[in-house]
Amino acid sequence: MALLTTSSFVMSYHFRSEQFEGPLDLLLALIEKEKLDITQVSLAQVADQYLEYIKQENGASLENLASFLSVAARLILIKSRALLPILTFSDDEEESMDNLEQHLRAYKLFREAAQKLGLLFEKSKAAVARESFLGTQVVFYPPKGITKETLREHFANVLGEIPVFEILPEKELVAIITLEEKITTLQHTLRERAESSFAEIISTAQDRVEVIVSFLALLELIKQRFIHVEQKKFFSNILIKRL
Amino acid sequence: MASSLLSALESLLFISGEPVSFGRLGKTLAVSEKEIHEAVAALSAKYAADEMAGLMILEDSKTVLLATKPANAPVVESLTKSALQENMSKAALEVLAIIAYRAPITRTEIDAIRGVNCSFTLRNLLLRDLITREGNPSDSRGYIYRPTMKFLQVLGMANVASLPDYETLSQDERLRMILQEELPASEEELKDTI
Amino acid sequence: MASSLLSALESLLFISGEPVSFGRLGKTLAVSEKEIHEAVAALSAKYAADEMAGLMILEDSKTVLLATKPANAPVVESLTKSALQENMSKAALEVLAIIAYRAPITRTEIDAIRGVNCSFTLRNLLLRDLITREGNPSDSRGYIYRPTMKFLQVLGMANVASLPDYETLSQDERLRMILQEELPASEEELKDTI
Repeated sequence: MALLTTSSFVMSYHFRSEQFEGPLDLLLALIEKEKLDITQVSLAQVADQYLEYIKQENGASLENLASFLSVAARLILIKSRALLPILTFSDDEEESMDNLEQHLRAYKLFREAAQKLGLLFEKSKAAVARESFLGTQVVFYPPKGITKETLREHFANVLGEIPVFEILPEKELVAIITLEEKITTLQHTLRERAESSFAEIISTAQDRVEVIVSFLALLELIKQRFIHVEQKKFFSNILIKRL
Repeated sequence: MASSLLSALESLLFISGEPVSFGRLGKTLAVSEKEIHEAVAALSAKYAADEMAGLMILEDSKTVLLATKPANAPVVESLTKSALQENMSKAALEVLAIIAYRAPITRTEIDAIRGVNCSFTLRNLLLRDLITREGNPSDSRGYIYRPTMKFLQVLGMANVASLPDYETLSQDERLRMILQEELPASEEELKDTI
Repeated sequence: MASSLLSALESLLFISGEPVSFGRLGKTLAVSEKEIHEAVAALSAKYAADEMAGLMILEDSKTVLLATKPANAPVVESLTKSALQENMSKAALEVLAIIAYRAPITRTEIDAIRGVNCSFTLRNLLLRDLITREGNPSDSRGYIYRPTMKFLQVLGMANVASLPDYETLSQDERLRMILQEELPASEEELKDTI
């Protein structure tokens, strides 16, 4: 049974070239494209397409990669539950699956509200205000007790508040690297526990995101300690047995 | 209501030009904030009922602004040779919608609803004066966001309650659940999923 | 007379801070000067007859101006005083400090440095005579801002270079970063004007 079908589904060029505002935007677009309602079943149904999109976009070009991966992990849970009813999930995991569905519904409300707002911006006419205190005489009124030092302090404060934009991508990168490191460690211990070879997957993976997404899929299941995975070769069906 | 109070209120709103708080109006006119709210509502109704009036009142929870009626925007813009037009990206519209319907709201909550980090979009909207931020009383490092009068002005709207489906969206219970959840983008959760 | 003409006239007079000529009003509203004279007379009579109105029309042979009714002068003055003479907010002091350390500076740059729109604050500083603005030679729609000489004198300085740590602070790396982010070309031009 294939958890991640990489070749069975090819998305249209149009879909790939579209810019998504984040994982929820992408997920909604997929569900709407299939004319589905927001349910666990439809989420399981579009999970592959979602993962495929992340791979095709080659990760690095996606802003908010960590957010995309976090939703990917939830989708993998949902998909594995749909495929393997024998699996049992912890309360936390059940909650995180239900939450994704709820979250998507809530996000949809605002995405629709944003579309209506966009139309309003296009067609509405403005209410114009006056410049404040027009016609008022200018009167010299310096702040009481102000000194050069006051200005220096306030200017230094302003400098301190300037956002350092590089922090954002860095933070995300750290998250991804942490993810990779953990996967490598887990890979090592799992190799002893499970019989399948993860080294093979890593060696044939096209990029880092593919490695991460593939492993997330396998690890989610292994984490249950109910299953054991085997894979004859990369891109072949993943064989899953109950332990 | 004394007609002199309405007259004085109109004078104050006219001269101020920028949004004035109900508190400051009350203090200046030596009446209670409740009376100011009533007077503002009366003036607003007077403008709305009078087809010859060219003015309208915009208000949020704290402040009031006098502005021209949207129907007159074309002549006003031709006189001032400037137009309040805004080109809005999809991201900007989403963040703006979330803030307009759910204000006051924190950045963490906005990020949570959209499932992505919104800091760039927020900065852009702040610079365009469509949203405003203030310190968050319950988190000294964070801000809370609200729509501005400029937002209402661009839409020619008296208040946010005139937005489509305002009642439903501003009250929606599902959001409370989402907002109680962890951020999908947070590092913590990513680690948990491994 | 069409009520829409009176409404449009009120809107136009409202946003003009200075007297507008009958000719310009007629042109903007696409009606004859005679009709404008009649409309102004009608609006003036409407204000006079309405005790709730706080506005009045001042006119000479060529121009018209909208103003507040004299009866409300005391409250208008009290609002103006409290708005302009109250203690300066943190935001106002920050904008003042930015202008002092970075003069001459455009509004776009001030906004970018603070990350929020500063138009109301700038207006307040102008009215308090702490800053001046002049047309921007490289952008006809914008202004450039400097501290007033009076203000520098209060601080006991002849020019901004005497501010503490002027060299280091005014050239801080973070400023260059944030200004490049928003305005790739303008910084060079600005330096040229110093």
